[in-house]
Amino acid sequence: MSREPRRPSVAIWKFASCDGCQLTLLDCEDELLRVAELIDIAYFLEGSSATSDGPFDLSIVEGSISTAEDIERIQTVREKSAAVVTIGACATAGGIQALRNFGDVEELMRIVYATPDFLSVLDTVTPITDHIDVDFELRGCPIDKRQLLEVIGSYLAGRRPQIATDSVCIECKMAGQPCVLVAEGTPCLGPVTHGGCGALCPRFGRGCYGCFGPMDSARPEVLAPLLTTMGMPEDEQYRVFHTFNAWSEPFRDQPRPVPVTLSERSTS
Amino acid sequence: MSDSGATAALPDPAAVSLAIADLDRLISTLRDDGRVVIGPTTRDSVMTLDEIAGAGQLPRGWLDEQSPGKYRATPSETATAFAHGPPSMSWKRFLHEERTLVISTSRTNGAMVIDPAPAAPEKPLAFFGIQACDLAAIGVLDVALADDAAYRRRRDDLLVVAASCTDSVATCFCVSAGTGPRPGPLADIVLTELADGSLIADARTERGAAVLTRAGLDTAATEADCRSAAALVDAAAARQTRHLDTEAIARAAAAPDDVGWDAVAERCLTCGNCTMVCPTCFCTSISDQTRLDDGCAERWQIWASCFSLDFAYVHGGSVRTSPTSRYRQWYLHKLVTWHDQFDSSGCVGCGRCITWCPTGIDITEAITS
Amino acid sequence: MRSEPAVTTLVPTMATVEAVRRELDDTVTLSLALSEPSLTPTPGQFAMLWAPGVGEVAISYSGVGDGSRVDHTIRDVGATTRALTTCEPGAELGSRGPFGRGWDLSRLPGRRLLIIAGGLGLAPLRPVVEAATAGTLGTSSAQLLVGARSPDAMLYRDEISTHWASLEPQLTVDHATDTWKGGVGPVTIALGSAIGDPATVEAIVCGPEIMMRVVARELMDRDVAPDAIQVSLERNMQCGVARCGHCQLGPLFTCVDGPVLRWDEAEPLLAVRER
Amino acid sequence: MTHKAGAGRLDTEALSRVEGEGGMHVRIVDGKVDDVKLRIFEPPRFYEGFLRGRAHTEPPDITARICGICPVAYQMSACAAIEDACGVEVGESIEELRRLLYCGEWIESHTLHVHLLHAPDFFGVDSAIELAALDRGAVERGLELKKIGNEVLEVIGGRAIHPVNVRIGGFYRAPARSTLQAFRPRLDRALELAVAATDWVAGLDFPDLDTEHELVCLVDGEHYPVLGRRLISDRGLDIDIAEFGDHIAETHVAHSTAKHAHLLDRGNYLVGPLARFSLARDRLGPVATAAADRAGLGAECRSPFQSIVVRAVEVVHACEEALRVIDGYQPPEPAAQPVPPRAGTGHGATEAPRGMLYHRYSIDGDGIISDADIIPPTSQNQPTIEHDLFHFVEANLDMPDDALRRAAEVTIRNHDPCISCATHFLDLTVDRGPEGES
Ligand SMILES: Cc1cc2nc3c(=O)[nH]c(=O)nc-3n(C[C@H](O)[C@H](O)[C@H](O)COP(=O)(O)OP(=O)(O)OC[C@H]3O[C@@H](n4cnc5c(N)ncnc54)[C@H](O)[C@@H]3O)c2cc1C
Ligand code: SF4
Ligand code: SF4
Ligand code: SF4
Repeated sequence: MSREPRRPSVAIWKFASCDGCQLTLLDCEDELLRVAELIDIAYFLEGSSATSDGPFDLSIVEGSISTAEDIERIQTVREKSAAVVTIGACATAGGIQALRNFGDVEELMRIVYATPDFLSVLDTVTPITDHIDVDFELRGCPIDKRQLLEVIGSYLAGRRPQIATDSVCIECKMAGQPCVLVAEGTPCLGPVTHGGCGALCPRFGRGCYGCFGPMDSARPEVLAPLLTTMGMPEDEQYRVFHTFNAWSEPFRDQPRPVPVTLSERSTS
Repeated sequence: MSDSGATAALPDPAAVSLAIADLDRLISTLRDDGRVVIGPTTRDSVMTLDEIAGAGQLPRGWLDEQSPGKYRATPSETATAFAHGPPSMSWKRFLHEERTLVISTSRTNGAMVIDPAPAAPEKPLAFFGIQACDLAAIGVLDVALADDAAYRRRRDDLLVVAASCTDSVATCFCVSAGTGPRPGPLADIVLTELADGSLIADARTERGAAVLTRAGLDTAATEADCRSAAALVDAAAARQTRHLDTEAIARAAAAPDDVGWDAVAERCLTCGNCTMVCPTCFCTSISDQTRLDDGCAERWQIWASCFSLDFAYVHGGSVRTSPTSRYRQWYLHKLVTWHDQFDSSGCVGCGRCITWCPTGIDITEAITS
Repeated sequence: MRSEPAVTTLVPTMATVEAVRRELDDTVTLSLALSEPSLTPTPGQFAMLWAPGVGEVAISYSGVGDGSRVDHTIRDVGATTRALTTCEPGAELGSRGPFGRGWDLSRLPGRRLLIIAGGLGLAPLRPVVEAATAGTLGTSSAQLLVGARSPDAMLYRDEISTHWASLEPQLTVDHATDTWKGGVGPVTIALGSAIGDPATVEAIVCGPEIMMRVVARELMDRDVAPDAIQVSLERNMQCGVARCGHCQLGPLFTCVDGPVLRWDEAEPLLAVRER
Repeated sequence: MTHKAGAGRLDTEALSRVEGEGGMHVRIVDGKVDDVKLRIFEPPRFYEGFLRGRAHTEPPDITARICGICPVAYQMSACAAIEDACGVEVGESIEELRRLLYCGEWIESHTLHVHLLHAPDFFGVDSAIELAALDRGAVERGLELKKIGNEVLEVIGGRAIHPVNVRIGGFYRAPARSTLQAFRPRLDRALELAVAATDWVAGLDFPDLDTEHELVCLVDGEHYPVLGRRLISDRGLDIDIAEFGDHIAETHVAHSTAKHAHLLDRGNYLVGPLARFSLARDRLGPVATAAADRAGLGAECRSPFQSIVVRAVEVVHACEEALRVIDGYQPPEPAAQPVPPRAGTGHGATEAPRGMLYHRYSIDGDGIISDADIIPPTSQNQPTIEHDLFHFVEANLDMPDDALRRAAEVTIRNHDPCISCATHFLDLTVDRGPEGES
């Protein structure tokens, strides 16, 4: 039951992402120096020039897999690490860049780059669990700071993180926040979205837009008709389910109305 | 709950009459007694509950409409503060908080010591304007949480100023649940509001009478006022259109598997809103948290919902995986097995689960269709 | 109304691990000394054992002692049981209890007792087995039937072959090894010869839920009355005092109305489709 | 060994203490620097591609995800560009609230760079955590200051990273006056900390290095630049942001095909703190001005090393500015102007902590985006950073390998490049030639 005398070594890795989730660690202003005493931050490029080759007790992985080189690197991370925790929508669901999976990569490349031939990217962007075994996935775009601390704290204590997998609605109610969907007719993804943010959007008078991805046993197919009756057109619904967690099930299976893309719009 | 029926007797002849302005005196008397006064108030265009410092914070001049999956409150010309449906949240959160510390640990000379959660000398509470259904819910929680130290502590100190309902919204069914619209026996004082906003106050306990006296409220109510108050409450009762379907409940109790749950479950998001707004749902999870600074542990009791997949988790998975089985647990617990466990129904007819269910699933007709 | 729990607190008593005995690869028995004596547990009751900072889980008493010394046999299946099973002597734990309804031993005098265990289900039966061996239950006769996945997974094998030999143990495994001398197959294969006169039988059964269903069905097929079969159910338990709500099974809070139920009580509840 | 003779490479596999992942690649041939490249491993994420077909209401949320360090900048530039396309002008009170939100980001992002990323260089340590062992007070002060910056973002935006309260036209909910008033003491505290931090960094040792880049920033009325529609430079550039494309092009430079921004006919330029400070020093608040004077900053500052001081001064200014906004704050009513879609193209730019960030969107009559272009500050500065690096390495070829590599990294960090922002950088610096040993 007593804490290991040796400080566990922790590495923080980045794949395709915006850096926001690993920044969350630096945003733990009150706890950062204490955390650094409890764990040995052995590899964290964003925070330190000192790097270790491992092995590591815990690897925290941000970002999704989008290049062939990423696939090799994530395997190495797994081999070097006793435990792997992924953080954020990119790592757990592919992130917004996984929108590429629904379209044509070549076309995207042409839109953005004059000489796309030089790019080497995979056709699909995938979450880390598609490639290696992951010990725990922390959701959010971005992750929540308190939850990150809970992941680290629970790791140190040797327990599973106490992180609820049910809806944002539960957090909304716990916060005493009146429901914007029922009381204002504002479309809200809360009933299908994984809690963790503390019902942030409803607290700001806005419907949840799903940045923590689907909750356990989410039923977007039940919510969709409701959104329709609230005046949210189907193409808009498609878009709202297809943002930062677009590639997670069951969001990715939300039916795709036509027209949704530009070319479809011009032909219909 | 004998005097809670729709056609109960007139208020006590000793009832006193209150002008709108007297409410402030009543509230400040309670506050002067060192109580935190909780009452209905508007926030984000919704009537909710919060600490109030004066009658100005009551939702006077607001009207609400509630229907399955829909709530709208709008400012209006009315002079009344209590002619509304149940507030968005229930009062349970003030007695049975969302998060309660159970114990924490510390170290003394290297040995681990358990420190039970401090029985903090909290200020006693006064519930101001609690309606009959919600008051009945406290009676229900009194049984279910009889052994819960934190609940008991707050409950024992509670003073209740209830409000008779002079209006019903479309989701109300307290008459059929046998809990309203007249507040039942747990009230210390019962207020009944007239159309012009003046009120009749009826002390039900000595404690309640003493509060009225201290507030200097002693103008006897006229019989005419008492009659119109009673008529308003009766009219509110008469307006209710929803009723518990006793036949369906009996069928479900007898043969839970033969009931058509799937039609309801098809519309259930398993979001848990119904359990969160329910004034009697008491379930919690208990979990450990470790403090980073000193490594000591805390155990927290946190609201839980039987709609969450991991609610019934045992090693290897949940015993209730389908939405059907989770909806059935909620329905049967509220309306059937609660009787076995606690000798009463778990449903008090407030209708919140109907209003606040995003898809408007209606417990009064969930399994009739 | 639900049963009233005798212990209602969420505050554990500290306990010290006095001895750790490895039973199987993933299973150990902890002997605990409680800093304040609890009520003496009835066999079949359980405690909430707390690994501070990790979690609290329901664990049956595998030795009931006198309320200040108790045994628990624990299998490592997750974070909390990991923390418990890796305790060393001297470690501090929290314990609350005893909770729940234990085995109904008042029914046993004059009857033929069948103790039927599957896997780890033998742990909560151990105090009954010991009493049966000591002859303090007043039964006319008693026999022990134990099933396990494999010989390696058979709990308390030494005790079975020594101290408990008087109960004529019938052992079966799903997967035998070359040296295995017992039966191969489900524990029910030994039932036929064990029952004798079904009218005199009282069966107490503990194991995975599916195993208990099969055993109960088999016993009833052989004319044992459903109310003469006792089983012990597992549900998610967090408070132990019928307050957190997780362990509900129909009208029951299994933590106080169970975990031990008679089959006539349990069967209709288990028959409701849960999934 | 040194690089005076022979051929060699000086590579840093992965730059540390920058946001995002990048490397540095220097090729030395015959004792001369032949090629310098800032490599970006950040895999392309194709934002501009998948913005096509999205609704005009979405870019604030979507483009925020380009960068977790300066999401507000993306949200603000996106709003400005879409409102421009739709012909909507938000009122002064919404602009003020935007400035306030932005102050939070400047405080948070600059303080992160000053204390956690840049300062360790001046003490010869690897990280702020090591720095804390030498000067815990300074690190704690930085963390406290950064925290207050994040709190501004939380109060107004809901959370520090990817705030939820921003929408085109304004905000979902405007904070109450009382909420902001109640927050005022935190900013008083921040101001105190920021002044102390400036005095602290002013005392560091700076190598001599003045650069001659053209400095570019926005003009924001009488304010120190944050929002605004005019773009100026110290060499006479003075254009409306809608003319951005006529003056600044993303071209392919000779040594690589990476997208770099250049002023047409003039080449490299620099955006960011040095540019803002040099072009708008007279608009700093009084406390920031005094702090800059005390720190010995002249009328302009062209030393990339001293950018740490300029950032600290900008943090002081951001605290003052936040207090100014709070004191004059009236909640905008409504919290957001309606922005009905209208076919057209809009341009918007705002001053991210790292410099001017430009967005352009074309939308159709239903508000569907048909084209998007985003040019982050780091794209604009990349040629300039490489230029600095080139000269720095050339001047210091006799340094030992490790020291040179370290110093070169510092040269890059001076500019606080945000590689996550590099929405469309290409890593094309693969050295296909024969490799000399270094
Ligand atoms: C009445 C009763 C008696 C038991 N007796 C024993 C025993 O003698 N020996 C033994 O090894 N195990 C026993 N168990 C099972 C033991 O409680 C679980 O193995 C344990 O809860 C798993 O927790 P964990 O944290 O290690 O694993 P995880 O699988 O990580 O569990 C996470 C959480 O889920 C819940 N949970 C998981 N499985 C169960 C379960 N079966 N019952 C209740 N809650 C669960 C708990 O809240 C636990 O904290 C008993 C269970 C019950 C209900
Ligand atoms: S506002 Fe959204 S998240 Fe909150 S309860 Fe309503 S539907 Fe659920
Ligand atoms: S309905 Fe569900 S949440 Fe409510 S008390 Fe019953 S089991 Fe608990
Ligand atoms: S009944 Fe309604 S409120 Fe309850 S879980 Fe189902 S959808 Fe949610």
